[in-house]
Amino acid sequence: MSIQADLAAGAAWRSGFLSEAAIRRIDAVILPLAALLAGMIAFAIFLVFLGKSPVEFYLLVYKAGFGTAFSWTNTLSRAAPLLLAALCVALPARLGLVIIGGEGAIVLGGVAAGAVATLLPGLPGAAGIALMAAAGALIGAAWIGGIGALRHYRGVNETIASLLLAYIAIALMNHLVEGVLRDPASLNKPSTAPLPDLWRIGEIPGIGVHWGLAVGLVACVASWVLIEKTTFGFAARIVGGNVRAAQIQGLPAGLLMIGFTALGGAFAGLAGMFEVAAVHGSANASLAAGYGYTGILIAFLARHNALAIIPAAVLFAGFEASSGLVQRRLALPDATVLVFEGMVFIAILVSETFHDRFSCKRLIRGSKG
Amino acid sequence: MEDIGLWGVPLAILGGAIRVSTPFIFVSIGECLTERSGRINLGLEGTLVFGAMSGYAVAYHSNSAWLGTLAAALAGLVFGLVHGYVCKLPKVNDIAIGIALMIFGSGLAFFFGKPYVQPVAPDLPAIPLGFWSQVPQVQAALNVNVLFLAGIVLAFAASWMLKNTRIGLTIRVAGDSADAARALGIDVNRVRLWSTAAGGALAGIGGAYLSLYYPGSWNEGISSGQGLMAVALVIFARWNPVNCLYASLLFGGAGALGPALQSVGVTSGYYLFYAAPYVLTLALLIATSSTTRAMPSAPGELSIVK
Amino acid sequence: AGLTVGFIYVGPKDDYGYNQAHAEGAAVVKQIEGVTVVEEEQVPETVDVQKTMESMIGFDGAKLIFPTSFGYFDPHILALAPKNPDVRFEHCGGLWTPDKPKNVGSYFGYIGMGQYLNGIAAGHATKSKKIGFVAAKPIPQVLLNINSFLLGARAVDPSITCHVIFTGEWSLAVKEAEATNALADQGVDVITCHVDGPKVVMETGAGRGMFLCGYHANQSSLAPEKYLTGAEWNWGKVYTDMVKTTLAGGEIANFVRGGLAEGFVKMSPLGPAVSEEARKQFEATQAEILKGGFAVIKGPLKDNKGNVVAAADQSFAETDVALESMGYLVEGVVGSTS
Amino acid sequence: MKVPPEEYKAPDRAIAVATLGMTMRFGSFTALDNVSITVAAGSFHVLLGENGAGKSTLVKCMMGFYRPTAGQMMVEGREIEVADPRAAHDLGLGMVYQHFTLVPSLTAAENLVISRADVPARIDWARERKGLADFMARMPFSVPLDIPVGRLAAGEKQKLELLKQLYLGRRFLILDEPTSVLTPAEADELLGMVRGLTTSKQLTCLMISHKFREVTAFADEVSVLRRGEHVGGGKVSELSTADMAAMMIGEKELVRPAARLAVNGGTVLSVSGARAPDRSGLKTIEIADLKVKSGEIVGIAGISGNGQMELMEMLAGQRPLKEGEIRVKDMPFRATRGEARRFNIRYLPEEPLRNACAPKMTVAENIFFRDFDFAEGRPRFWLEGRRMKAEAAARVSEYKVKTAGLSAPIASLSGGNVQRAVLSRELNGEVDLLIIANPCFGLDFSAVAEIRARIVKARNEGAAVLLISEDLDEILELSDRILVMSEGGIVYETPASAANIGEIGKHMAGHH
Ligand SMILES: Nc1ncnc2c1ncn2[C@@H]1O[C@H](COP(=O)(O)OP(=O)(O)OP(=O)(O)O)[C@@H](O)[C@H]1O
Ligand SMILES: Nc1ncnc2c1ncn2[C@@H]1O[C@H](COP(=O)(O)OP(=O)(O)OP(=O)(O)O)[C@@H](O)[C@H]1O
Ligand SMILES: [Mg+2]
Ligand SMILES: [Mg+2]
Repeated sequence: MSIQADLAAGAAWRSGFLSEAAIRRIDAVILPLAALLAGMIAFAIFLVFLGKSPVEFYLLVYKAGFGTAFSWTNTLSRAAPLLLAALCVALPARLGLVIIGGEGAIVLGGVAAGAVATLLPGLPGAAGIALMAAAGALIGAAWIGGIGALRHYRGVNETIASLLLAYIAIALMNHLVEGVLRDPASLNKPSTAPLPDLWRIGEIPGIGVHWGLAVGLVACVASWVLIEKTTFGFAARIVGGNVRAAQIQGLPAGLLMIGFTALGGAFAGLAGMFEVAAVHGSANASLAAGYGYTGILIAFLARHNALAIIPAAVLFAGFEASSGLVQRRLALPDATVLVFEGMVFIAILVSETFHDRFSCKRLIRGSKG
Repeated sequence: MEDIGLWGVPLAILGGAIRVSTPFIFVSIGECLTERSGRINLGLEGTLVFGAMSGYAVAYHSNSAWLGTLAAALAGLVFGLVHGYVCKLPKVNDIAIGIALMIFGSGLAFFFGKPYVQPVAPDLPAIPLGFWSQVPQVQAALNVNVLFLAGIVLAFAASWMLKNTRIGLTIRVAGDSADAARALGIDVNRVRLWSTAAGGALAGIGGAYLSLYYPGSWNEGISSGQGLMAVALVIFARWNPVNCLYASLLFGGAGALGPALQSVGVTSGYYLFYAAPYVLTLALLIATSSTTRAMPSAPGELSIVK
Repeated sequence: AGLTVGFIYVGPKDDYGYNQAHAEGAAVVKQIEGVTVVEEEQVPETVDVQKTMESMIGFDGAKLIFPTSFGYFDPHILALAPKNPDVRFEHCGGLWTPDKPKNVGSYFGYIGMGQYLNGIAAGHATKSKKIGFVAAKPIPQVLLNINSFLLGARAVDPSITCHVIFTGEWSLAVKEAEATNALADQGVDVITCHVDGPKVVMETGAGRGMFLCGYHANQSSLAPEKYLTGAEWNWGKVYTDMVKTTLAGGEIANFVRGGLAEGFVKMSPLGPAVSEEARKQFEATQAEILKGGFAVIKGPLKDNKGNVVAAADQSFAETDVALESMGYLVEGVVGSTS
Repeated sequence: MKVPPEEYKAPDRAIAVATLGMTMRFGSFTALDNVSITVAAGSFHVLLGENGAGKSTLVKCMMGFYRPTAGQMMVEGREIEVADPRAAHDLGLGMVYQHFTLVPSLTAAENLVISRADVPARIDWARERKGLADFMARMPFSVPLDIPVGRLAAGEKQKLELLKQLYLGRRFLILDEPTSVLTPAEADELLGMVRGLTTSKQLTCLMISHKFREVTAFADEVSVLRRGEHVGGGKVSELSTADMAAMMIGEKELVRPAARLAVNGGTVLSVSGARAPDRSGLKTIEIADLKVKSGEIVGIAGISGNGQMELMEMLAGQRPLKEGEIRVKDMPFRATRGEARRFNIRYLPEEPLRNACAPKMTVAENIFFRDFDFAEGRPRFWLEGRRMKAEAAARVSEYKVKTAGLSAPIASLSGGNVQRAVLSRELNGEVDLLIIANPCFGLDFSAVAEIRARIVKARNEGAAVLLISEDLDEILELSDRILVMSEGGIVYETPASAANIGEIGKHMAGHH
C-alpha cells in the first residue's frame, strides 16, 4: 500500500461512523480504565498474600470513596486543592518545563491570604475575599513565574530551582506565622489572626464542598481551552515542541514561559488561599500538606491535559478518602493505600505504551480486514 | 567536656557535612549514573526509604548492620530494575514512573516497617579519625562512618569509570545519543536498565545509612526528602560524580548551620537558617547557570533537560 | 448497643512517642466490655481530619471521638461539633472555654511536672552544668516543659543553664539528631526533648555520652545505663475513665486536667545512673507534687530577656490556666521563642 | 547454505558484497522490491535514486539494521545472515550514515575508541592516544581529538565519521551521502582517498550520492533504484549523466529555474558592526557590513563551523548581539514576530526538523506556525482549526509534500519532505527577505531543482535573499553576489558574474 492508499484509508475512516479523532478519544479512556483494572488485580494479589480479602477491600474503597453522598463529599473535598495544584505542573509542562515545586506557591498563597486578613481586617467580606484571592494568586504567580524567569534569563534549571524554592517557601511560611504574622492568641498552633467570619469562603450549596472545587474545575476547563483552542496556547505548544523553532518564528518564548509558569503558580497560590479561607480560617503550618507534590503525580497521570486532570484528581482523592475506612475495617495500616496507589498509578502510566498498539482502532480495523 | 564556644559552629558544619551528607552522596552518585545513561529516576526517595526500612529490619533480625546494608542495596537494586524495566517500554514517561515509584516505595516501607520502629538494630561501625585530638567535640565530628569513606571513594571511582572504562563510555554513549548507541551495537535499554538498577542499589545503601548509622533508627519520618533533593543535586553537580560529592558535602554542612547557631545562642529566625542549604544551593545554581552555555554537560537523552 | 470510640492520630500510631502513647491508651480502652475502638493514623490537620471524623460518625457510628493532635481543634473539631450534637469530641491539649460547643471537651496532663522531675535528675547528673532540650516549636506546652526542666535542675544547682534547639517540625529525624549533636558539641551532658518521637534524640544523645531524660513514653531500653528517668503519659487511665463515664450515661467534664496525682502522667523508674542523693530529692519532690498545689513557676522569676514573669509573691500552681499560654523562656535558658 | 557469521573470517583486503532479491516491506508498503546488486571487491560503486527510492533502506538491510522481508546477502560469494549491525561489523562491513552517529558529548578520541569492537574493559588512554596519533598521521585530514564532538562543525563531524570507519579497519564501506557537508575541495580529497583505497584493493566502497559530478569523477559502477526497484546501472564509463538521470526519474520532467529577471531594489537587510560570541563562547563572530538588496540573492560560502550558523542565529534573534545593529528596510530589527510579519521576513534554517519544526506536532500544525495568530490583517485569539486544515492541505498539495496525512507527526516525514513542508510554510505569501541555510542538504537533484527554482522565483518577485550554504555549487548557481565567511567574519566579496572558484576556495580555506 502506498501513501495514497494510506490517505485513502484515512478518508474511509473519516467517512465511517467514527472519526479517527473520536477513536483516539475512546482509546484515551479505555486504556487507562483497563490499566486501573490491572493495577487493582495486582493489588488484590498482594492482599491475598497478606491474608486479607480483596473483595472486602474494594467494596470499602468503593463505599468510602464513591459509594455514598458523604463519600463523594469526602472525595471532592480532597480533590479541590489537587485540581489547582496539578495545573501548576501541567501548564508549564506544555512548554517543556518540569516544575515540581508547586507546594511553595500553595503555602505562600495561603500565607498571603492570612497576611491580608491580618493587615486589613476591616474590609467587607467580598472585598476581603477578592483581596485574598488576588494576593494568593499574585504571590503564587510571582513565585513560580520567577522560576520561569530564572530559566529564561539565566538558564537556571526549573526543576531543581522549583524544588529548592518549595523548601524555602515552607521555611518562610513557618518564619512568618511564628513571627511577625503570628496571632498571639494562637497558642499551641502558631497561626495568623483568624479570618473575619465574613471573609470565610463557604460551601457550594448541596454538595458540602467549598467553592475551591468549583474554581478548580473552572480553572481546568479554562486552561484546557487556553492551551488547545487559543493562539496563545498554540504558541506555548510550539515552544514546548521546540524552542528553536519558536524563536525562528519570532515567538516570545521567554515571555510565554514566564506567563505560563506564572499562571500555573497563580492557580497554586489560589489553592493555598482556599485552604486558608475555606478550610483553616487562618494560615499556619498545616498549609504544607503535600498537595503540591500530589499535584505532580496527577498532572503526569493526566499527561498534562488540563481536562484529564479532573478525573485523575478525583480518582486519587477517592483513594485517599477510602484510606480511613480501610484502616478501620481491615486493620491495615495507613500505608496500605499508598501501596495501592503506587500499583495503580504505575499500571496507568505503563498503559501509555499500548497507545497505537492495542488500540481499539486496530481492533476494529483488524476485524474488518 | 571542654567549652569550645563559637568554635562549635565551624566544627558542627564540618561534623554535619560528614554525618548528614552520606545519603546524599550515595543517592546522587547513583542517580548520576542513571542520568548519564539517559534516564531519570525521580523515585529514589521511595527507594531510599525502602532501603532504610529493609536495611534496619534485616540488621535487626540478623544482628549484622552489614547484612542490613546489603539487603538495602538489593532492595534498591530491585526498585531500580523495576523502574528501568518499565521505562524501557516505549512512550512510558520516566519522570512520572519515578513519582509513582516514590509513593509505592514509601508505601511498602511504611507497610512492612511497622514492627521495626521500636526495636534497636545494630549500628554500622564508625572509624574514630579524631583520635589525635584531645577535644571531644573534634573526636565526635571526626567519628567517620565507613560508608562516608566509601562514598568518597565511590565518587572518584565513578568519575574514573565514566572516562576510563568500556562500561563508563557505554553508559555515556547511551545517555547522549540513543541513535549513536544503536549504531555502535549497544543495547540502549539494557544499559539504562542496569544503570538504573545500580542507581537504585546505591540509593538503597543511602537509606541504610540513615537507619543504621545516622540518625540510626527506623521511623516513617527518617527521610526528610533526601532522596528527592539528591536527585536535584545531580543537576546542580552537572552530572559529574565528584561534583555530586562536593554538592552533598556542601548541602550537609549547610544543614548543620541552623542547629549549630542555635546551640550558641543565635536563635531568632531559625527557620531561615534551616533553609540555608536550599538558599545556598539556589544561589550557586543561579550564579553558575547561563543562557548562552545551556547545560553543556547534560546528557543529550535526558528528558528533564531536553 | 455498645459504644464506638474513635481515635485519630496525626502520625503513625507506632512512633514510639506522642502518637504511640495515645494508641496505647486506645488499646486499654479496647479491653472494656461493650466498647468498639476505631483508629486512624497519619491524618493531617487539614480537611482530612474533618472527613475522618465524619466518616467515623457516619460509617462506624462513633459517639465518642478522641482527635489527639493539637491542630485538630480549631477549626476542625469546632466546625463539626455543632453539626453532630450527639457525638462527644474529646480533644487533647486544647483549651475549652464556655463559649465553645458543649459536646466538645479538652483534656491534658500536667506533664511539665514530669519535666521538672526530669530536671532534678538532670541537675544531679550534669557535670558541665549545661543541660539540653531538643524542641519542635516554641509553643506554650513546649515552653512550659523547657522551663520546668531547667527549674528542676536549678533546684539542684542554680548555676545550671539549659540550651534549647528548636527543630521547627514535630518529626524530623535528621534535624533532631543534628540538634542533639550540636548540643553535645556545646558541652551539654544531659538531654531531653519534646518532639513526637524521642527515639532519635535518645539514641544520638547516648552515642555522644549524654545522660537522657525521656519524654512521652519509657525509652529506657534504648540506653539503660544513660537513662535517668522520663516523663510519660498515662492515657490508658484517662481514656478508661472517660469511656466508663460515657458508658454509664454520665457527662465528661468539658475541661479535664490532671497530673501525677491523678495518674495522667507518670515517671519512668529511675535508672542506675541516678545517684542516691538525686533519688532522695527526686522522691521528696514527687511526694510534694502528689500532695497538690506545687508550683514550678513561682516568684521571683525572670525570663531570659530580663522581664519579670512572676513577682516575688506570685506562684502558679500546676492547675493554673495561665500556664497554658506561656510565651517566655525563663532565665537560664539559652534560646529564644522566635 | 547459510554461513553463520562466526564461521566467516573477514579477509585483510577489499571484499565483494552482493544482494539477492532483497525485499523490504514496512507494513503494507514495499520500500524495496526484489533488489539484486553486485559490488565487486575493490570497486567504487554508487547507488543512485530519488528521495525515498529505497537507497537507505537497502543499505540498512545490508548492515543488519533491518531484517529484510526476503532476499539474501552474499559476502565474498557466500550466503551470509547478518543478524544485526555487530554481525555486519564482524564481517568487515561498515557504514557512514546520512545522519551523524557520533556521540556529541564524547570527544573524538572517545568516539573512536568506543566504536571499536575490542574495547578493553579498562581503557589505557596513554596507549590509545599514541595509537590514535599514529593513525591520524596516516590520514589525509584530521580532526581535533580532545573536544566534545558536539562542538565540532558538521563538516568536521562528517570527516570524523569517515575516519572512524577507516580506524575500525572496515573492508566494505557504505557511505550515505557523505559529501553533503563538505566543500568541493574537501569532498574531492576525501573521495580521492577512498578511491585510492579501492584501487589498491584495500577497500570496497558503496556510496549513496545525489551528485553526478562525484559519480563521474570517482565511481566505477552505478546501480539505480526507483520506487524500491532496481531499474538499471552499469559501468560509469559507459553511461552519461543524462542516462543516469533518466533512469532515476523515469519519465518525469525536471523543474527548470526561471530565468533571472533584473530587479533593482533598495537595501532590505543591513548588518553593521554586529558582534556576538560563537557557540563555544570562546570566539567572536563579527559582521562588519552586510547588505542584501531587494531582488538579489547574496550567497555566503564557507566551510561549516566558520560562524555561518551563528550569523543565522543572530539574524533570527536567537543569539543576542554584544554590539552593532541589524536593520531591515532602514528600521532597527530585533527579530520579533511582529517585525517579521510587517517586513515579510522568512527563515529557512538548516536541519529544519531540528531548527524549524516541533517534531511531535502534526504536519498541519507545523505548517500553521507562521499564520496561526494573524489573518486578514488582524491578530487572532481563537485558534482556527478549519483554517489550519485548509491551509495545510493547500500547502501540502502545492509543494507535493509526501505525508501519511495532515495529522501525522512531522517527525515521521522523510528529511526531504520536512524540507518541503517548511518551505511551503515560509514561501507562502509575499516575501521581502528570505534567510536560508543549506536548503538542499541531502536532497536529490529533482527536489533540489524544484527548491532552487522556488528561491529564484522569490527573488524575481522582489525578495532579498540571503543564502548561507556549504555547497559551493549551490552558491555559484543561485547567487547574484557571493561572500565568503571564514573564522567568524566576511573575508571576501565578489559579484557572481566575476566569481573565480579558485579565489573563493582560497578564502574559504582561510588563505587571505
Ligand atoms: N521504518 C520505516 N517505516 C515505514 N516506511 C519506511 C521506513 N523506512 C523507510 N520507509 C519508506 O521507504 C521508502 C524508502 O526510503 P529510503 O530511506 O530507503 O529512501 P532513500 O532512497 O534513502 O531516500 P533519500 O535519497 O532521501 O535518502 C520511503 O518511501 C520511506 O517512506
Ligand atoms: N517509525 C516510522 N514509522 C513510519 N515511517 C517511518 C518511520 N521511521 C521512518 N519512517 C519513514 O522512513 C522514511 C525514511 O526516513 P529518512 O529520514 O531516512 O528519509 P530520507 O531517506 O532521509 O529521505 P529524504 O531524502 O527525503 O530526506 C521517511 O519517509 C519516513 O516517513
Ligand atoms: Mg536515505
Ligand atoms: Mg535524505
